[in-house]
Amino acid sequence: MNAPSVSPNSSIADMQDRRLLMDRSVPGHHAVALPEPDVPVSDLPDADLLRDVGDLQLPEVDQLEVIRYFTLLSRLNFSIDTNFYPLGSCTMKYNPKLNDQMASLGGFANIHPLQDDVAVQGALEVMHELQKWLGEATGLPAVSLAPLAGAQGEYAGLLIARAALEARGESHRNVALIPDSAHGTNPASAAMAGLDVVVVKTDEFGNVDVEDLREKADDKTCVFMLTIPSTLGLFEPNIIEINQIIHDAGGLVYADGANLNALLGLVKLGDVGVDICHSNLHKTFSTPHGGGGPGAGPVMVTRRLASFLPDPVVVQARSSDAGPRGYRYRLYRPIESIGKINGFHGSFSILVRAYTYMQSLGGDGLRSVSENAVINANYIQAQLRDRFDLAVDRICMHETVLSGKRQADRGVPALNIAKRLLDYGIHAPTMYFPLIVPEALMVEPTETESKETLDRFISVMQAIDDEISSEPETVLNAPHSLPVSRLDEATAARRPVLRWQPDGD
Amino acid sequence: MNAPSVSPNSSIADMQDRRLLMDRSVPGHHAVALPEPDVPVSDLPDADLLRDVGDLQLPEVDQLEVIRYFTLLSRLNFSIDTNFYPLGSCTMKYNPKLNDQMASLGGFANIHPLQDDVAVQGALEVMHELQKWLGEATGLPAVSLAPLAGAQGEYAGLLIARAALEARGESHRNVALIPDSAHGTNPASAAMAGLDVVVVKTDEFGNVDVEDLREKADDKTCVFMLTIPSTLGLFEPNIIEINQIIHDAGGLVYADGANLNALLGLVKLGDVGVDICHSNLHKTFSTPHGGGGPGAGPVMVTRRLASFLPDPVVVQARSSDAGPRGYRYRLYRPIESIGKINGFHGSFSILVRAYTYMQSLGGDGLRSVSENAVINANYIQAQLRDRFDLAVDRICMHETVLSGKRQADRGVPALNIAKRLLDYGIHAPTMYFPLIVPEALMVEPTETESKETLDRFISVMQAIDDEISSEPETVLNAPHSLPVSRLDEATAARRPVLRWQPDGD
Amino acid sequence: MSSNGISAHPFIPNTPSEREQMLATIGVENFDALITDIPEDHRNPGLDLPASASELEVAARMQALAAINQDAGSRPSFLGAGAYRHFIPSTVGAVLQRGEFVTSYTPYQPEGAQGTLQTGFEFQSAVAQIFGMEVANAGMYDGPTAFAEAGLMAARVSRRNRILILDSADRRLFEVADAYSRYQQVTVESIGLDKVLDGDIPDDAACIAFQSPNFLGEIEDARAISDAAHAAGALSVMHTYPIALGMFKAPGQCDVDIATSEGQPLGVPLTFGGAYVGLFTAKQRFIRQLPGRIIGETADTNGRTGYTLTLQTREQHIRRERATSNICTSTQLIGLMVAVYCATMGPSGLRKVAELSYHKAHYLADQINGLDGWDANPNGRVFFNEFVATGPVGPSEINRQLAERGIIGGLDIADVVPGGMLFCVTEMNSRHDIDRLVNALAEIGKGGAA
Amino acid sequence: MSSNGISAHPFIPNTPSEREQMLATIGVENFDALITDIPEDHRNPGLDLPASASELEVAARMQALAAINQDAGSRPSFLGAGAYRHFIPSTVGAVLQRGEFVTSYTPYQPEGAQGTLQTGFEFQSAVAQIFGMEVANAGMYDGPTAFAEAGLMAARVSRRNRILILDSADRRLFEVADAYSRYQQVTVESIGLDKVLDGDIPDDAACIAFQSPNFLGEIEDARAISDAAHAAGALSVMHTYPIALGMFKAPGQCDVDIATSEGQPLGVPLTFGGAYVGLFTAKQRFIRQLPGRIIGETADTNGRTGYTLTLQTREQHIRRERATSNICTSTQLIGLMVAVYCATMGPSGLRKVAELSYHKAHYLADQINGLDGWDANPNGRVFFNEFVATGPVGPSEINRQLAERGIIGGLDIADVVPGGMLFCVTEMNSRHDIDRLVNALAEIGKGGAA
Ligand SMILES: Cc1ncc(COP(=O)(O)O)c(C=O)c1O
Ligand SMILES: Cc1ncc(COP(=O)(O)O)c(C=O)c1O
Repeated sequence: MNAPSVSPNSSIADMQDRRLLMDRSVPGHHAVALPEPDVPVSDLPDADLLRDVGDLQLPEVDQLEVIRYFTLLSRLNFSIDTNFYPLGSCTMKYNPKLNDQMASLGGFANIHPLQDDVAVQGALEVMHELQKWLGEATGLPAVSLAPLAGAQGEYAGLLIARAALEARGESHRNVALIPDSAHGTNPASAAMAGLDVVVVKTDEFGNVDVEDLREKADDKTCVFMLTIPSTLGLFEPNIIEINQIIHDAGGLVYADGANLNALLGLVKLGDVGVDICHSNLHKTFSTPHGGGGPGAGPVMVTRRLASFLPDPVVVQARSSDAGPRGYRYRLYRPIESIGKINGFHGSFSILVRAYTYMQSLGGDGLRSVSENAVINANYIQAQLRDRFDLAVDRICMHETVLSGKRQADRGVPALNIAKRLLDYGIHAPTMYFPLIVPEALMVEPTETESKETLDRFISVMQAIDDEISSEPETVLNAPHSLPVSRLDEATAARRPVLRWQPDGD
Repeated sequence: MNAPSVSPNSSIADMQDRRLLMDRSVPGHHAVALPEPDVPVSDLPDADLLRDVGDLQLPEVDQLEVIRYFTLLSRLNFSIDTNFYPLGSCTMKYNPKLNDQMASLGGFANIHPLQDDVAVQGALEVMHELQKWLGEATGLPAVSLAPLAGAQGEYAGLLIARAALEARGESHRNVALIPDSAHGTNPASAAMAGLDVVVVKTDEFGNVDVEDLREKADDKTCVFMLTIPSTLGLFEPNIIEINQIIHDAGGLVYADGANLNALLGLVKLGDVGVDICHSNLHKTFSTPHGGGGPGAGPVMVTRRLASFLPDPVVVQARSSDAGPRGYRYRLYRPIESIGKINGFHGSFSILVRAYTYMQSLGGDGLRSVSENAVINANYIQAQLRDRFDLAVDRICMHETVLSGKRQADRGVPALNIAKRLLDYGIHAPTMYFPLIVPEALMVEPTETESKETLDRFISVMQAIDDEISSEPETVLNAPHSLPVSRLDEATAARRPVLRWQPDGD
Repeated sequence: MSSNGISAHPFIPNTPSEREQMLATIGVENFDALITDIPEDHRNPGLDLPASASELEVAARMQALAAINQDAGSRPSFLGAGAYRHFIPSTVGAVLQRGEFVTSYTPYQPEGAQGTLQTGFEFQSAVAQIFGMEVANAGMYDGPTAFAEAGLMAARVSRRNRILILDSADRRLFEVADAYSRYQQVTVESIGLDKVLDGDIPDDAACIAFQSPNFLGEIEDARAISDAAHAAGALSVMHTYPIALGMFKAPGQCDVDIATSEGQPLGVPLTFGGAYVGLFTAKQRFIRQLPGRIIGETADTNGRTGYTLTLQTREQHIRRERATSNICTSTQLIGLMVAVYCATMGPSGLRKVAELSYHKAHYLADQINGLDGWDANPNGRVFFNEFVATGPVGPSEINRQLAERGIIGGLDIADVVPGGMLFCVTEMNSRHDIDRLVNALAEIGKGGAA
Repeated sequence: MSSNGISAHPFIPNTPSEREQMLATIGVENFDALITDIPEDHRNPGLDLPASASELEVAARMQALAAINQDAGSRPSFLGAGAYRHFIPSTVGAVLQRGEFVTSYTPYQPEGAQGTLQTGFEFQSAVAQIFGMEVANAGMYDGPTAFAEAGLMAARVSRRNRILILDSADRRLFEVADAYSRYQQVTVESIGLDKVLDGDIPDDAACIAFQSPNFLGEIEDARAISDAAHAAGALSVMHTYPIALGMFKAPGQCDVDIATSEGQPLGVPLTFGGAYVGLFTAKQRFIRQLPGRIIGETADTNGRTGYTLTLQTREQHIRRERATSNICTSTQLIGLMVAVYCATMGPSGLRKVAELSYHKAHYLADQINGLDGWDANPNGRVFFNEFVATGPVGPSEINRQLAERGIIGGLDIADVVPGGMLFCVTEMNSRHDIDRLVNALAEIGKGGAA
C-alpha cells in the first residue's frame, strides 16, 4: 500500500482509511477465539444440507482492527453527545447515561421473553409502572407498550380504531382524515390499515381548516389523525371543536403524540377528546435514537377501547402465592385484542430507559420538560424572526418552522443553509418538512440545551445569512469541513450498490 | 457570545469550543441531583470549623454539558483505539476490551480492601494466580503485586536489595550501577533508595561495556540495574558473564522488566542470574495506559529473597473451615518485609485486566506475543535501514532505535519528523531516548499491529524523508492538521498556569 | 404566575433567571402566555406522578427491580424458540458505548452521518453474505415483522393475495403476519408440507412462506419448497435462524426469493424480547419493492467514496400512503451490534458457534433419550440446536422443579406437541450445565425430591 | 524450525505466511535466528502455563471468581478507613468508556494529547479548589504515597530531616511514609497533639504532618497545628478526606503548606483498594519542589490556548537521580474520573454529599448510643462520617454475625481502641440499612441468634 499524499493542510479526515472491512480482510486473521467442544461430537447431517466452508465471505480481521475501525467510524457522526442537533420533529434531546446503564443491568439484559412470569416480576413491574405513567401523562389510561416505534404505534392505533368500529358494526368506515402537514408515517400507516387517505387542509394560521374538516367528516370516517402539536410546532386551538366534529360523524380521534414533549403537564390528550394516541419514547422520553432506532411507540387509549389493545399488556393480578405483596404482575392478552404486532413484548431495553428517565424527572420535572422546550423554541423564533420568515407568525410550542424564502430569493435554498450549519458543528434542522411550507427549516432545540447553546445557534444562523450576501459560494458548496463533501444521491439510487462486492467499487 | 468566523476550509477542530468548565459555569446549573436526608438532621459543628457555602468554586454545568465537553475532548487524543502508536519503550499494544469489562464486574469493582479475607476469595484467587503466572514467566517465583507502577516496582526491588544485604550485614553497600542507556526512573529510584548512582558505559554494539562494569563492581555495589532488553531494543549477549561479575562482587542483579514483552517464553530472567525484577503490567500484559496510568509494577524475586517482599503477598493457606477445596487465600506480610509501599494491595483493577489477558493467551500465546513483537520490530528496521541510520546495526528485539542524523544533517531534527507523523495519523515514536543515541527515534510496533499497518508506517516514514528533501518547511512546521499547532512549552514552564483562575484567559 | 415545574434540573439547564430573560426576549410576561392556544379548561391539569428522584435513588430502585428477575446470565437456560442466548464478544459492547453511534438520528444529512451509514452498509453486506442473498436492507423492527413484511412484499411483487405459511412455523409468525395484512386485501393461511411438495398450491398464492429450522428446530427442505412455490408461480419466503446458516445451506443457495430472520442471535442480548432487529434479504430484482431503509454506496463531489440512504422513493416520508412500508425509526443501533458481531466472528467464528450449538444440542438429546420414559426428537428429523422432548411428567411441573434447582428449562409446548417441551442448546451451555439438566430430569422423572 | 507459539490469535494478527514473508524481508531463515543473543542454554525454556482460552471461557471463569466475592454494591456496608463507598454519578462511567482516554499514553506529544491534557488541567483546577490550595499536581499513585511524598517534599523545602506525624493518623500513613524515606536521611516519627499545641516541636522538624478527619474520624484543628508548625519553622502537611471538604474548612483556609488525600472517594469505585489516585496540593511557592506530573496552560504558534506537561525538569526523565520523585506512569485515568465527578457534582453536590454523610453517620452514632452496653464516639469529639464504637461483644464476633445477616460491619480496631470498631456511613447508606445494622447490633449485643 502506498503512502497517501498529505498536503500540509489536509485534515486527519482526509487521511482516514475508509475501506470496508472486507477490503481489509486477510485469510487467517480473526478477532475472537471460540472454545473447542466439551461434549462428544455428533455426526453432521447429509452434506447436501450443509454449507461449504468457503461459502461464507465475512471479514477476517484481528480484534484491534475491529475496534479501531468502528471507533474511527463513530467519529464521522454528528450526535447529541458531540453536537447541538436541532432537528425538528425528532426531539434530539440529551439521553441520560443512567438510562443506558440501567438497561444493561444483568437482571434486565439477560432475561428471556418466554420465561415464566414469576421469574421476571421486576421486568413486568417496570412495564406496569410505565403503562401507568404514560396513561397519566396522556389522560388515556389503557396502554400497551408493544409497538416498536412511532409508526408501529400508529398502525396499532389504527387497527384498534378499525376493530372498535367493527365491533359496533361499522366496518365500512374506511377513511382516514389527515391534515396536509402530517408526517409521512400517518398516511403510510393508514394505507397499511386499509384506509383511504383524505387530506384535510391547514389554514393560514397553521390550524386545521375546520370548515374543510367538517365537510370531509362523514359516515365513511374511521379516524382523524391529528398531530398535536402539529408539525408546524403549533397547538391546535380548535381541538375541542374538531374532535367534536369527528365524534359527531361517528369516527375516532387519533393523536400522533410524537410531539408529546410539548404537552407534559400542560394538557392531557384524553381530556380534550382524543381516543387513541401513541408516544415516541425515543423522542419525548429521551431514549437514544441510535442512528435510526430502536425506538418504542406505546399506544394509549380510552378505557372504552382497552379491550382492543395489542398483545401484551401487563396487569397486576391478585395471587394467593404471590408473597407479602399479595399480587403478581403478568402478561395479558386483552379480550378483543388486535393481536400480536411483533414477536415479543415490545422494545424492553427502551422501556427500561424511558421509565428510568421518567423517575428522574417525576411529575413536576416532566412539566418542566415541556415548559422549557416551549420557551427555548420561542426564544429562537423571537431572535431569528428578523432574518428568516416564519411559516406562521405566532407563538409556537416546542419547535419553530422557519422558511428560507428570503434566502432562496437571494439564491441559496434551505438545503444549503442546512449543509452550511454542519460546517459550524451544528446539525441541520429538518429540511423541507412540513411539505406545506416552502423552504422549510424546522428547528427544535429541546429543553436540554442551555441558553448559551441557543445563543450560539442564533448567531451562527445570522452569520450564514450574512454569508449568503457576502460569499454565497461558501454556502452553496457547503459542507467544507466534513469527512465527505456533498454526496451524489442520484447516482446512488439509479445504480444501487447495496453491499460490499469482491470487485469493489 | 459571537459566532466564530469559519472560513470555508476551517476544520471542525477550529470551531471547537475549548473553554474550561469554569468558563461555562452558570450559577444554578447542575449535572446531578442528590437525595434529601432520610434521617433526622443533626446539629452542625461550630461554624468556624465549616466552610462557607460560596467558598467552593467548582463548575456549575448541566449534565449534557459534562458529557459533551468530555466526549469532544476525548477526540483530541491519539490513542491505540484510533491510531498506530509506535512509542518505543511504552508498548502501546491493543488493550482487549474484555479485560476492561471483567474489571468492572460488580464482584470486583465493589469490594472494599479491608473486607475479611473470607469475603473476597475470588479477588484473592485472581491475585494468587497472577503471582504464579508472573513467577513462571520470569523464573523468579516469589512475587508481590503491591507496586503501583514500574517505578514503584523498581523502588520496592531496591528496598528488597538493601534489606537483603543489610540482613547479611552489608548495609554499607550504597552504589547502584546503571548503564547510560537506562530509563530515568532507574537512577531516580536508586536515589530514593539512598544509593549513589554510578553510570556504566554502553559499547559500540549497544551492549554493556563489560570491562567498565568489571572495574566499577566492588564492595560498595548494592545492585546492578539492567534493562533487558535494553532501551536500545537489544538483548544483552553477555548477560551471564555480567551477572556473574555482580554476584562475584557481592551485589545483586536487578532487571528492569519494562520490556518483558520481548522475552516471554524465549528466556526467563531468573535462569540467567537475575535476582529481582519488576514487570509493567501496563506494557507487557496489555492493561491500558489511560493517558498516564494507572499501571501496576509487580516485583518478582528469587525464593531466597521472598521474605523481603512488600506487604502484601497472597498465600494459599490450608484451613479446616475452608469448604470443599480445603484451603483459603489470604493476604500475608512476609516476615522480613520491606513494609507497605502504598495504601492497600496494589492496582487491583489493573491486576484483573492482566490476569484476564494472560488467560486469553495462555503459555503458547504469551510466547507468540514476544515472537511477533520481535518480528514486527525487525521488519520495520529492515525496511527503513536504507533511509534512516540505526542506533546499532544488528538484529533487534521488540523495538528498533533509529537515528535521524542524516535527516538532521538535511536540516530537520528528529522532533520534526515526530510531529510530522502526527499529521499522518500516526503517533510519534519516542524521541531523543535513549540519551546516548543522537536524534533517536525509538520505534516499538508491538505484536498487535498487522503487517499492513507496519507497511503503511514504513511508507509514511519514507514519504516524510522525501518531504525533508522536497518541502522541508512542511516538516519543520508540523503538525498542521491537529487541534493545536506546536505549543510553547518554554513559556508554560517559565510562567506556570496550573489551574483555572477567574481572571484567566 | 409561577409554574408547577421545577426550576432547574440536571437535564434542564434553564434557571429561573434565564427563563425570565428568555421570556422577556420573546416578549411575554410569563410562561402561561405561551400556551394560550390550549383550551383554558384543560390547561395545567397537573400530573399525578411521584416527584423527581435523584440519580442515587433511581439507580437503587432499578437495581432492586433488576435483581428480582431470574437472570439467564447467571443460571443455565435451555429456552430458545425465537430468542437465543448466544455468546456476545466483548467488541460489541465496546463499540456500542460510542455516544456518536448511540445519540445520532437517522442519517438524513449523510455528510454528517458517515459513521452510521458505513456501519449500516457493513451490516447489509454481512447479512446478505450470511443469507447468501443478493441484497439486504438496513434492518426491520424484529424477525416476525420482517417475515410479515416479506409476505406483503411477495403479494406486491406477485400481484397475488394469498400468503401461505407452512404449518411448522412458529405461531408468532402467523399472528404477526395476520396483524400486518388484516386490512390489506391479503389473506394469511396455513398449509402443510405434503401439499406443497405435491404441488397442491392454489394459483393465487403469492408465496409459500416457511421457517427453517422450523418451530420445532427441524431443518426444512428449502430447495424443494422453493421449487414447488416457483412451479406454482409463487415466491418462496424463508424465515431462518442466522446462526444455523453458519453450517446449513443458506436461503440464497436454495433459490429462495425473500429470506428473513430475527437478528438477535447475532450479538444482541436477550433483554426480555427487545429491542431486536429483523433481517430482511431478497433477490436483487426486487429492490424497489423492499420495505425499510436501505443504504447505498456513492461518491462525493471530490470522488471520495461515501454512503447515503438510497431508494428513498419507496419510503413513507416521500411516497406517503403509497410507500412500501410505514417504517421510519427502525433498529439501526441493533444492526450495528450485528455488524460488529459479524466482523468479530468472521466466517470461522460463525461456523464454530453453529457447530458447537449443534453438537451440544445433540449431546443433550442423546442424554435425554438415555433416560427412562423420555423421548427426544421423536420425529427423528434433522435438527439444529432445538428439539422436542416428552417425558414422564408434564412440562409445567418439570419446569417448576427445574426452577427450584436454579435451571431455566425448555419451553412448554404441550399445546402443540402433547406433553412436549422444546429444548434449546447453544455454545453457552457447558457440558456441566447440560449434565446438571439431565440429572435433574432423571430425578424429576423418578418423582425425586426437588 | 517451527516455533512453540500459536499461529494467529485475535490479539496477534500475523499469520504463518505473513511471518514467512516478514522473516524473508528481514533476511533470516527462521525466527530463532532473531534471538541468538539469548544464551543458548537458556533459550526457549517453555512456559508451564495453561493453554490459551477463548473469550467465552475466560469471561465465564472471571465472572465466577467475581461472583464469590461479597460485593459491597449489593449489601449494606459500614467499612471506611481510607476507602469509601460514595455515590458515583453515571457521567463518570460514560466518560471512562472513551477509548481515546483509556488507550493513550502519557501526553508526551501535547499536540496529539489535548484531551488528556485539558482534562488533567480540569483535575488540577478542581482539586486545588476543593483543597482551597494554590496548586495541585496531576495526581499521585494513591493517598498514602501522596502523603509520604509530601513529607519528603517538606524535608527538601525546609532542608530539615525529621517528619513528625500526629499519632492520630492512620497507621498505613506511617508505614508508607517510613518505606518512602527509609534510606533518605530522613526520619519518620510520631508526635502527640498536646506536644504540638504546646510548641514542643524539635527545631529540626521538617513538618508536622497530620490527618483530618483523623483515623478515628475526628476533625483536627488544622489551623492551630499549622500555626504551631510554622512557629517552629516547620511546614504543615495535612492529609484529608476530600468529601469532608464539602463542608469542613479546607487546608488552604488553615494555612496548610502541603495537603494530600486519597482521591478515591471522588468518583472511583472501591475495587479492592486500587487503582486509586493520590491528590497532592501545595502553596504556589513550592511548585518547583512538587513530585509527579504537572500540566500547564500555554498557547500554540497561532495563539490558541493549549495544555502541556510542564515543569518537567523536576522529573526523572530529565533530572534522573536528582528528580523530585521517581514517578513516571501515574494515575491519569483515575484523575479523569475525579475530574468528571467534580464537574458533575459541582459545589452544591459536593456539599450535599458531605452533609448527607455527616447526618447519617450522626444518626447511626445516636442510635448506637441508645443501645445497651454500646458507646459511640466515646471521646465526644467532632467527627465527620466515621466514629469509634464499643459494645458488649468483641468486634470480630460482631462482624462475623453481621456478615451472616448480609451486612458488612465496621473495621475491627481493637488493636488501637480496646474493643473498638470504626463505623463509616455515607450517602449510600439508607436509613433502612442503618436501622437494620442497629437492630442487628442490638440482637448481637443481647446474644440473640444470628
Ligand atoms: C410527527 C411524527 N409522527 C410520527 C413519527 C414516526 O415515528 P417513528 O419514527 O418512531 O416511527 C415521527 C418521527 O419520525 C414524527 O415526527
Ligand atoms: C525501560 C523502562 N523502565 C521503567 C519504566 C517506568 O515504568 P512506569 O512508567 O510504570 O513507572 C519505563 C516506562 O516508562 C520504561 O520504559
